[in-house]
Amino acid sequence: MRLAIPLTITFVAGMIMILQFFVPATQSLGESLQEWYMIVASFAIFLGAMNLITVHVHKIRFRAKNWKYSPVTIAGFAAMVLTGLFMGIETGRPFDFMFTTMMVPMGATMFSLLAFFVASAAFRAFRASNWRATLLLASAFIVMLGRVPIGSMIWNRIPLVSEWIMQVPNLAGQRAVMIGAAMGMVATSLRMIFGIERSYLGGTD
Amino acid sequence: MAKFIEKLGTVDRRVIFLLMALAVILPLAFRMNLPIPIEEGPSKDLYDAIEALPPGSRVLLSFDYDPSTMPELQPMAVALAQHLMTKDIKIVSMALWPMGVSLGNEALTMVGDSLGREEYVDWVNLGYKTGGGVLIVRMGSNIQTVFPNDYDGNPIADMPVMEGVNKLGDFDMIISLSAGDPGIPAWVMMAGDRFNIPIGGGCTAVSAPQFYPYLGTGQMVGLLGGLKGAADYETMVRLEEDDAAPGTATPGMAAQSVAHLVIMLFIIIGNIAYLSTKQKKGGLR
Amino acid sequence: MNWEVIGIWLGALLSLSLYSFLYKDNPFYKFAEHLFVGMSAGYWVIYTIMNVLVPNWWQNMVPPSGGFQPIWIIPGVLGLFMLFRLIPKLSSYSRLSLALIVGTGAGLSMTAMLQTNALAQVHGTIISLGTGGGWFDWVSNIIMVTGVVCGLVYFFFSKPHEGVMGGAANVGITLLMVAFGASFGYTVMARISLLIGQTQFLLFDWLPTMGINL
Amino acid sequence: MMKTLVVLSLLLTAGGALAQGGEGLIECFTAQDAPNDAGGGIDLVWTLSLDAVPPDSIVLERKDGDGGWHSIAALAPLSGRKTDNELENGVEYSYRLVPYYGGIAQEPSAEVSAVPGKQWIHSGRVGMLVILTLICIIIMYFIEQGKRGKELFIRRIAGLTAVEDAVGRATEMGRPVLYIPGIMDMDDIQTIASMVILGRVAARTAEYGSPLVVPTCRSVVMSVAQEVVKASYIQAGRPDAFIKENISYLTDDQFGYAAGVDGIMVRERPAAIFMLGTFYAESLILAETGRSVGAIQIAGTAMPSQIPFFVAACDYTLIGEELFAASAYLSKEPKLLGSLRGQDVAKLFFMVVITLGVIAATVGEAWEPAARVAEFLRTITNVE
Repeated sequence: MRLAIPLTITFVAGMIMILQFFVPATQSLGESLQEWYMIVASFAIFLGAMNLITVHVHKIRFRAKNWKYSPVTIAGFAAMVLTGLFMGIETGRPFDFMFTTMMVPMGATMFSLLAFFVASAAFRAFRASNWRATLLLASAFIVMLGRVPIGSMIWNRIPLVSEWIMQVPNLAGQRAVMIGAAMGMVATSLRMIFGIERSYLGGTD
Repeated sequence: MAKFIEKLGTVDRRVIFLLMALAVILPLAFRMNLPIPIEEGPSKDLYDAIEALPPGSRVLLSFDYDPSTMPELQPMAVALAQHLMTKDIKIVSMALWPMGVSLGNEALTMVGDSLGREEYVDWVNLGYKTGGGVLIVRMGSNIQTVFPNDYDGNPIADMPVMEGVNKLGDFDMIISLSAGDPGIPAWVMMAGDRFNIPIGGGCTAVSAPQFYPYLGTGQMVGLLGGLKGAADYETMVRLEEDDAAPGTATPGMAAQSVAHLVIMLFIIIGNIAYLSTKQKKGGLR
Repeated sequence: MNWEVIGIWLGALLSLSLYSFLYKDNPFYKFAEHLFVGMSAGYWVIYTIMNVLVPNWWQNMVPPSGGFQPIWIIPGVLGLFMLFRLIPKLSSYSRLSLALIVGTGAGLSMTAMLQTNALAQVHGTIISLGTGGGWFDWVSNIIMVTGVVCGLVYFFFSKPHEGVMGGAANVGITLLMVAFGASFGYTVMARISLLIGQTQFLLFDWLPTMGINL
Repeated sequence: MMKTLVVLSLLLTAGGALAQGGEGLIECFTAQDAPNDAGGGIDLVWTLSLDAVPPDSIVLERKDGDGGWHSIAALAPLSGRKTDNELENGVEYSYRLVPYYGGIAQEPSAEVSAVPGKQWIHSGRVGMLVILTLICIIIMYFIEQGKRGKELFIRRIAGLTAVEDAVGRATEMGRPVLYIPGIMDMDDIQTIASMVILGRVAARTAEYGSPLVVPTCRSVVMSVAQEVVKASYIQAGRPDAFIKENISYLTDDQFGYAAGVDGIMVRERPAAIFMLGTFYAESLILAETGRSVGAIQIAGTAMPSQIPFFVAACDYTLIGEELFAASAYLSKEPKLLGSLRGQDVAKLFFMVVITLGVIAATVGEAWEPAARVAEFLRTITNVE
């Protein structure tokens, strides 16, 4: 019965969180639990960091494919951790400098790749292969037109049509997805709390 | 020809990437002014309302936003400042949002310097005070009790720009660049409705529809909505003034339009190619 | 060369390296990617220590004002259990910490999801079909309500989609497709804005450092 | 809000009136225990007289144990409400308001008092509590039914039928299977659902013998994924084929993770890619890159904003709830099928509420009793 204690913890923690939502008197209990949970989850980051370093050291040692780039990862990691620990994280310190001049632009660049991928995905996927796909294509097309001045040059009602698509069919679709997904989430949570679903704990005992 | 069209349908996606990159880079690099049709509408209404003010009028410009909405609202601040200053209208600015002070200052200093307008004489920034609607009501009876000094701590009493301005009613127009609450609604309800001062404004594209009712009832004289509104305004100001400092909204909007066109063009090409292939194969039904 | 210029160059070179991936995988991308992964992992370690572990745990347990709060040993111990994964013999202790994380998450999302994703949406859909007044509003409201109901029918799993059910599910998935198309089209502008932002950085911040002023 | 406005506009028309003391100025000053809290709060509410000039500020004072008055807050003149917190439950507290004009205190208002206490049920959430209990009972009932061996049907879900093919294809081509569990932590239900599906996918890869690569964005997810995959390999009788290093952590950073996974895709060239869990903007970055290396892609998420991108770029997409149905579909375990049946009944319940509500609201425009039904349905689905 090695799973009994973890399953009990899951049950109690889950019940406290549900309880504090409905019973104001237990709110502080729920708040403390959330704080504990945050602390426990935060400790895990060391686990990940260790794993990342081990994997790359491993790669270097066994000269795995592309091992020459592994020192870059390790150096980047070490640079952030060491400057952060020993030189402070305030504005103007090396940690902050590296964050704003290197990490921020890299993140923004990866994010902006989406402009290209949106184009290639639209080109390939929006084909009028059947009437349903045609509807998808048409609604995407009209909404895109409605967002730029060109749209109203073609027909001054286009922005209105696009607004209507967003407010009526789009909203209806979103709502159906959300309500359905919520049922899936409630059921999954319920199975976790009552220990019906336990494969995440691993082990076969 | 048919073969060429079919080939287009399976074109390497890097071609698309290249065209997308060009669609964004070229309009920005060459500061492309895609003709933005200036139709009757809230943007034009605001422009016309300011156009109708005589030189020497006084306008209160309130910067009610923060850096997160800067891409949309900052170009408006610049274009408005430019329009007002070229028309020799005195600007008294303030902020209902703490971060709005420095953003407003940036715009006013930049435009003021390029047009040779002087702080304290042609414009002033009063800074930020908490309070929202209540603050506005109190400014209605006396501005100096609310803002004894400007954002830098200089007493506003002897500033030439404040001459004859004691309460909100002394302004000829109030313009709020608003990213949320407090913002346009507070100005409309607490200042516009109460003291009969024309209210103009600018807001993000997302929040624009909620202000349309004010335009319908005349509670607002005009409204700039999102990047499009900013680009409209830049275009209109530019028509008046050739040597004006370049704006960022118009090329941004041009890049948006061109990029959208490229994507839509590709969707059309993809479909033509798809349909012609299907026909040749005898159709899949 | 001052620090600001160095910063701009670092940002620009790394951005260009990442963009080169659009052509194909290459050493520049590999370098930037490995650097990004390493730096960001390091960043989050420091962020977690400085913004969670120190203020929310350590300073609660050992307040700077003095004293010691023994209750905070428990989350600390559970946190350490998490790290026991690294020691095969003790790794099963980590299940206790995991159980706490999963249980809290499950309880929290059960109420949150039911509230915002289900009830709020149901609440918003209970409208009078006549809201708005004109015939156009009637049509819109009917499409909205039918859309939500038929969309839900599509998500029925325990009944075959045949007959009336099948018809409704078909209407549902059709409407979902319209919604997905619209949602895609609506997002395009925001994505291009990001690219415009990065391009402006390269054109108007970086190029001028080489004396190229567009 | 409306009230304040009315008060305000009237106030302003009366401009020039003299400063007034609290008695005449402040009306309807009440104190009561703050509702729906854990105790320790008192709500104070007041309105200003319609025919007075608003004061520059109002100071709220509380009576101390020794009978003296102490200022606890200086308030904007039109605020009209304030909650005093961190009080002791069960003790009576008295308050009064003192208006200030130009820095000079005026006559204070009348005195009001209240006793703070905690509530055992949130009055704005009772409807939700009833509905939640109902849903839970329904789901538990059908899970029981499933356990008892009742025959339960499940409709075909295209994306899940393809799992087998995808893994098989990877084996034929001698390429790995890539599994991406989203970018959220283990407290996210979609991640949990993803871990359950990962177990099933791992059972297939163990059987077919193709390598399974799982890069994660969260440390806890990495360690759970290792456990889950290991368990599946042991169950399939292939513990030797389990390679722990293939399940690794990259970074907590959203786009750092996207960059890293893109790199893995172009270098490992997986033949099948699974993207199941919570995704944000990185969804399309991953899906398009996966597409470019020619992998079969099966994606699934309940994030409404990202589903369109998966639909556009992947071969199969599990939409919303289909993600949560996956574990039942793949395992055909009776209790999971039962749970799915329960979810269907819960959805039916909501469909009935919506339909009834809409009919009642529409009819209610002409016929009062129907309007009351609609109002009732709106109330129980409203959560504060």
